[in-house]
Amino acid sequence: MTVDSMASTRPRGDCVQLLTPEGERVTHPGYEDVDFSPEQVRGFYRDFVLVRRIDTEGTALQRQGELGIWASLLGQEAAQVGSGRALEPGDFVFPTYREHGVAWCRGIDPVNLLGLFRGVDHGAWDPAEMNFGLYTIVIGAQSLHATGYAMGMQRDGAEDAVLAYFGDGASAQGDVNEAFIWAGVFNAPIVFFCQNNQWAISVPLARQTRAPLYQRAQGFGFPGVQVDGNDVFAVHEVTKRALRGAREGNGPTLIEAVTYRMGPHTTTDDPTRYRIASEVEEWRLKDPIERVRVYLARNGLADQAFFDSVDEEANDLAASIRKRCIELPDPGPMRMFQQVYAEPSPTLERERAEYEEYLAGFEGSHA
Amino acid sequence: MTVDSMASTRPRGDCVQLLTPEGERVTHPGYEDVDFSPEQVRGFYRDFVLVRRIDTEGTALQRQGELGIWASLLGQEAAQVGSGRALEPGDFVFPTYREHGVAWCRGIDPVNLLGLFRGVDHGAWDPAEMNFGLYTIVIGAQSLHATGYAMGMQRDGAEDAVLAYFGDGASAQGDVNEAFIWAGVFNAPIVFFCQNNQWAISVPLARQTRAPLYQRAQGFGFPGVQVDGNDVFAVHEVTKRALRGAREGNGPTLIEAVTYRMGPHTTTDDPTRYRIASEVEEWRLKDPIERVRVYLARNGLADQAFFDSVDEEANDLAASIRKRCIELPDPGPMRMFQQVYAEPSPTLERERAEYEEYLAGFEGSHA
Amino acid sequence: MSKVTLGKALNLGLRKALEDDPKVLIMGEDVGRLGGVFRVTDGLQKDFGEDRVIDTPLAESGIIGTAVGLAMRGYRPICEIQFDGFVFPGFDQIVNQVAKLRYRSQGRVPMPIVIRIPFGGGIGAVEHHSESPETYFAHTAGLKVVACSNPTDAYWMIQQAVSSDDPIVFFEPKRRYHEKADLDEEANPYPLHAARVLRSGGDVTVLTWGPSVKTCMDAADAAREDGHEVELIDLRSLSPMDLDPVYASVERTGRLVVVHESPRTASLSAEVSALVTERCFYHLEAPVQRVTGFDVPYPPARVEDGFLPDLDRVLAAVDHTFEF
Amino acid sequence: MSKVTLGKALNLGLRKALEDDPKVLIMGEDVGRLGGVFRVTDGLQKDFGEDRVIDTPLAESGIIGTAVGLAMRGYRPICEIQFDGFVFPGFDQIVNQVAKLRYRSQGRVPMPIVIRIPFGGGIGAVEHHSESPETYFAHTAGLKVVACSNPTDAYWMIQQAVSSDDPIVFFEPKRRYHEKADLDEEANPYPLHAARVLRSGGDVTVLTWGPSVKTCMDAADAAREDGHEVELIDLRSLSPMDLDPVYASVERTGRLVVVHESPRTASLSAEVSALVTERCFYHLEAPVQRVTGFDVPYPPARVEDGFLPDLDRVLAAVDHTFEF
Ligand SMILES: Cc1ncc(C[n+]2csc(CCOP(=O)(O)OP(=O)(O)O)c2C)c(N)n1
Ligand SMILES: Cc1ncc(C[n+]2csc(CCOP(=O)(O)OP(=O)(O)O)c2C)c(N)n1
Ligand SMILES: [Mg+2]
Ligand SMILES: [Mg+2]
Repeated sequence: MTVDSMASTRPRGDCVQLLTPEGERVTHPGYEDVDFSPEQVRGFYRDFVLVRRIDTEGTALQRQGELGIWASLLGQEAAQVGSGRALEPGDFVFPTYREHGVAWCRGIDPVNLLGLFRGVDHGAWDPAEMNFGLYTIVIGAQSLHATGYAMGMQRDGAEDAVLAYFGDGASAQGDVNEAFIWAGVFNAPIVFFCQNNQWAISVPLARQTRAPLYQRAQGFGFPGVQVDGNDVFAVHEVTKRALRGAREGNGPTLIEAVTYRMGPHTTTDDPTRYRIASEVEEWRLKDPIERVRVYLARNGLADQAFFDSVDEEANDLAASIRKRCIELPDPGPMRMFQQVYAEPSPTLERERAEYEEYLAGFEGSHA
Repeated sequence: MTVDSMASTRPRGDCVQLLTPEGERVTHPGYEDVDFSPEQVRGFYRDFVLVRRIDTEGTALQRQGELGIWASLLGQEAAQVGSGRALEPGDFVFPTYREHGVAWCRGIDPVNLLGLFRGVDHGAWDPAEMNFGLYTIVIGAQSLHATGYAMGMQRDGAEDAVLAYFGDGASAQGDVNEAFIWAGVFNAPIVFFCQNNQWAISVPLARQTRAPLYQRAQGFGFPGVQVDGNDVFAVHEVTKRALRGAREGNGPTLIEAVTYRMGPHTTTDDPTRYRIASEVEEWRLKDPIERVRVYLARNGLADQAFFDSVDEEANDLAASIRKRCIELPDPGPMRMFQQVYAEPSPTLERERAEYEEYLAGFEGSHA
Repeated sequence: MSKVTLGKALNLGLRKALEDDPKVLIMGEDVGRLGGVFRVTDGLQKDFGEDRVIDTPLAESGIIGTAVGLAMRGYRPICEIQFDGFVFPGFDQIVNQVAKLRYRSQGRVPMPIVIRIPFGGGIGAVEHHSESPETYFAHTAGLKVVACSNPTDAYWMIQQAVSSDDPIVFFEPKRRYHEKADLDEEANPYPLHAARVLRSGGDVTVLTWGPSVKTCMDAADAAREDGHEVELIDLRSLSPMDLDPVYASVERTGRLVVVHESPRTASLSAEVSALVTERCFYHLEAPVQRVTGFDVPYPPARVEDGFLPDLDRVLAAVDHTFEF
Repeated sequence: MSKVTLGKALNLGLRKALEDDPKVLIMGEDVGRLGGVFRVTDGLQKDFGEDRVIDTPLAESGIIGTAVGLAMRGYRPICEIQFDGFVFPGFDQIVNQVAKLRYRSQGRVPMPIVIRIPFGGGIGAVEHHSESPETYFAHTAGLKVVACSNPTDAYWMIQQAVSSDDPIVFFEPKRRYHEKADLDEEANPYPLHAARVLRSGGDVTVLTWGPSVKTCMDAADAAREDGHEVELIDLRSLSPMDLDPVYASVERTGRLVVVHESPRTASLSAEVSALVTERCFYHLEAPVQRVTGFDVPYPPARVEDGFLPDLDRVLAAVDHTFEF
């Protein structure tokens, strides 16, 4: 290069990993003291199995025509559960459309995730009640909402933080970068959690950024951390520290969780058109669940009965979701006119009334 | 901080300076070989005086009601002339609305800058002929045009580069950050030249970024250089190297030229409302012209006759600009309908015809 | 009662809103220390602090997007867009988020955001500083849109907008900021979403809003000299539109002229024309006339007098309604 | 002559455009390797290379903004917006730059950019994937706007749009991508900015575009059974609008129904109503009827059948024109 070169970038070794794909517990500089209780690890495992089951059920329901589309989180369970379980009750989450695992950690009834994909609603939970925003489809938009919400917490003097999710593709959107500016300038209590699953539909990471994503933060004046996104221990600890930092007034952190979208972008996507099978196979060896299972088994922290009981719980959950999904009431056409405004609009009232009258005409004719 | 801290940021000493405010020639690591011929330095001085005179005339014309508004470059002469004179003929410039000094270097007749501020046009030169884009008022928008243009050069196999100007305020816009993404990902031959004049109207730099601006580049995967923007030697050399790097296929560079807006944001602004006089005074001591004058005089590179002749040239230029500004023809109302489209639009044709007829009615009534 | 400018009336209204509800915030470029480029927020940061009157980074999507988050947290942000042409970098957040979040959440997430936009031409400005983008917002379901035209309305409407639980795009006629009128701070405010008959007349109805109200008032005076009594209506609320007074008027006059600065194609005057024709089909003596900006980008300042609807063009349209 | 889908016809048209002019580029999210989420650009990157069919980063302002720069450099970019609702992050670049650069430069800077947008509902999608934003663009001076409705038009119109020196927003009826028809690649193409009478009839005129053309064709069949002969016109060019065939038709039928999916307020049907009423004031037997989307955000998929103009609503409007 002909002008001052970039300051040295972090070595690859900076990616925080505490549990290898082989289920071996390792450490990382600065993370020597980290400890997880057997109960906690069994909890992660249970979350994993249930969340993966919810996801499989989503895909199955779509195949059977019960959902219009489904966005699978397959492969991203550790990134989502690890971060989701790091939340304190007062923290607030801003998800994309793929955060089923985080939703699970926040206590959202999985069937409430399905309405959007079934087309009966645009989001069925109360964000203020669950401290979990609605799924956001316009890529990156929620990053600014998250930052504004964090600025609100600041003004309230709350000791809470915001956790904002987005993808590797989203990192290219103006909104996400503006959110970095805002969060930095206002020292907002927010953690940006980027699930770098390597793909934005068919577009690989290299098309979204020239530098590793976690390094983006530094140029905006706050720390960026890269973490093995398939390692629930590392994700959990890194997120916990970042959230704590935010709560304590240290401002934002960007976490890049390096993971992989094992399935298609959504059920309408055909990933064989743009990526090779060997890449997927390589990542299958890094499966987030398998390594925790091995860790539990090898260290005698869980027995077969435990694994069986989790599987059984998953079966029950799947059956319940399926049943309740199919029973979701259809909203009916008049839903269209509801909650457009808080205070009535005469224009809309007239349209509603005319349409109601028009529909009534049919009833008459069928009578 | 509770999570991995930022990589160390550049020390202040990294800001490239080759000529002190006192007119003393200094060096900077990596810049030991840099040399400027006496002719070149006299050329910078001449540019400075003429450009400042154009600017003073702009302000005067506005005060006298000949311009609607004027955006002064006072204090930014070295940033603009230093970078503008680093351009090769095939390079292409994307300016904001304040790059009168760069326009001068590109050979734009100064009177052509006035049309926009007088309200007779939106820009009077041909970008393709002058290799200098039209002034852009929507903050940051031109950064993406510049990147696209550079991608075009790339596709043409041209050995040219783009020089894209923007301000410290603009660095907060999504568009500018998207331009960084694009330029990085496509390795576009572009130099981003940020004139950090410390203010975006009344908003100080600290409200636009938490980290020094030149550091932004690193997170996008290309080098950032900070330069004393009031030092024409440093600006010229840094820009020349960055442009050369771009032409040679090394991709983008961000240059942050640290300078100061000595005047109001525009003639309608009153900076006493938001900044203190002592700050302005401090920067007056760093005047870009004075240090070159001292350098020339002290080293016997110019005599009084030279300084006098430049002043005289400036007087003549000012008189010519003033005269031709006042004589700029008014476009007349039908201008409104011209060049909206390349191929005629019947809708617009009808509106035009009706309006023409309407105007003709008046002529009749006055006859 | 005191005489104040429209700009000062807005300033007083904003001050009142900040006083009345600690959740109200003001945010935008240069709104704090400087008090806004038009001084509409003058003195407010000094009195309410930097946490409530926030100078933001220079990014409109950021302004609107963070306001959405603040609203979710229970705040009531008032965003200032510096000039009409600069609302577009924030357009996605307005159209896809501000307008849709209540609907998306089935009413659970209210969006009490006000987006103030100084609009319209006639100030001799450079590009992007003179536009009338109201149509984009009125066409967007989920938003409400209003435009004030005088100090009293400015004072009350801004307060009503702030206390509404719906997102409101609030247009301010920038070339009228300095016009003075009596401000009655004790009066009973007129409803926010109601049109107002400013002048009664039986021959022809003129409907307009924002900066053109004064133009049309002058035109009404001139029309009287020509023997035509104009009924002048200030639309005030552009979405939803309150056309009942217009229907009632047209049923009497049989003639309607709609006047606005925004380009004509698919503008609000088209909607008014469609609705009035539908509703008053048998009463219309002439097709609805439209006096508007042309379908061109806003022209250079020395050409804008031709672009803007002026007294003569309004009068010509009024006259034309009698030629059918 | 071969039977091809509308999507395939676009693909063939784009291929032709790439072949005919080396300056033509395609850019957008997933347009390369994947061939677009609707496969409209299938195979083009393979055949024309990554420099001409460009998978971009995920940022619409970036797509449009860099296209502007490429156009300034002499290229002719075709930008794909993945779905209608995602055009808004690029709206500022479209409205303030693409639409205005020719005007700003007094004709020196041409903007031969095509912005392709799959639009409209009826595919059971989640939010933002079913909208009809054509009004925003038709209201914007400096842009031209077209919508195709069948394979032959798709094939020719995309090529005509690419060779136009004006910026064109090109709407594609996404729920019709899979509908097949004969494609005559040798035919003389119909002019890009002309409306087309698809079916003659003397009783009532129906004007529509894009995905509703088929709906209205079906309605015309049904109306015939009710004894009403419909003259059906495909508007095709939404800006500028070619209303001469509509005026001519309404002068014969005295009745007009305009059908589109976008919300109603200040939409193109309002403009049509205003213009037709002005021009055909003495010919109209009934006020212009509008069958449109409602003034609500696009509803959840299981509700969209109520939102979208369907055969019954068109028929009801047709019938209504006979009640005056
Ligand atoms: C503004 C916008 N543009 C385009 C899309 C279409 N789209 C949906 S998901 C997606 C890719 C997102 O990639 P990434 O951010 O990496 O998240 P991931 O899907 O991998 O979780 C795209 C382009 C969109 N939803 N919003
Ligand atoms: C999108 C947009 N928003 C707001 C403005 C109004 N405005 C004009 S100049 C300016 C400040 C620009 O600051 P900076 O980028 O530092 O450039 P400088 O004026 O200091 O040269 C603002 C806010 C604008 N022109 N465009
Ligand atoms: Mg991804
Ligand atoms: Mg500045």
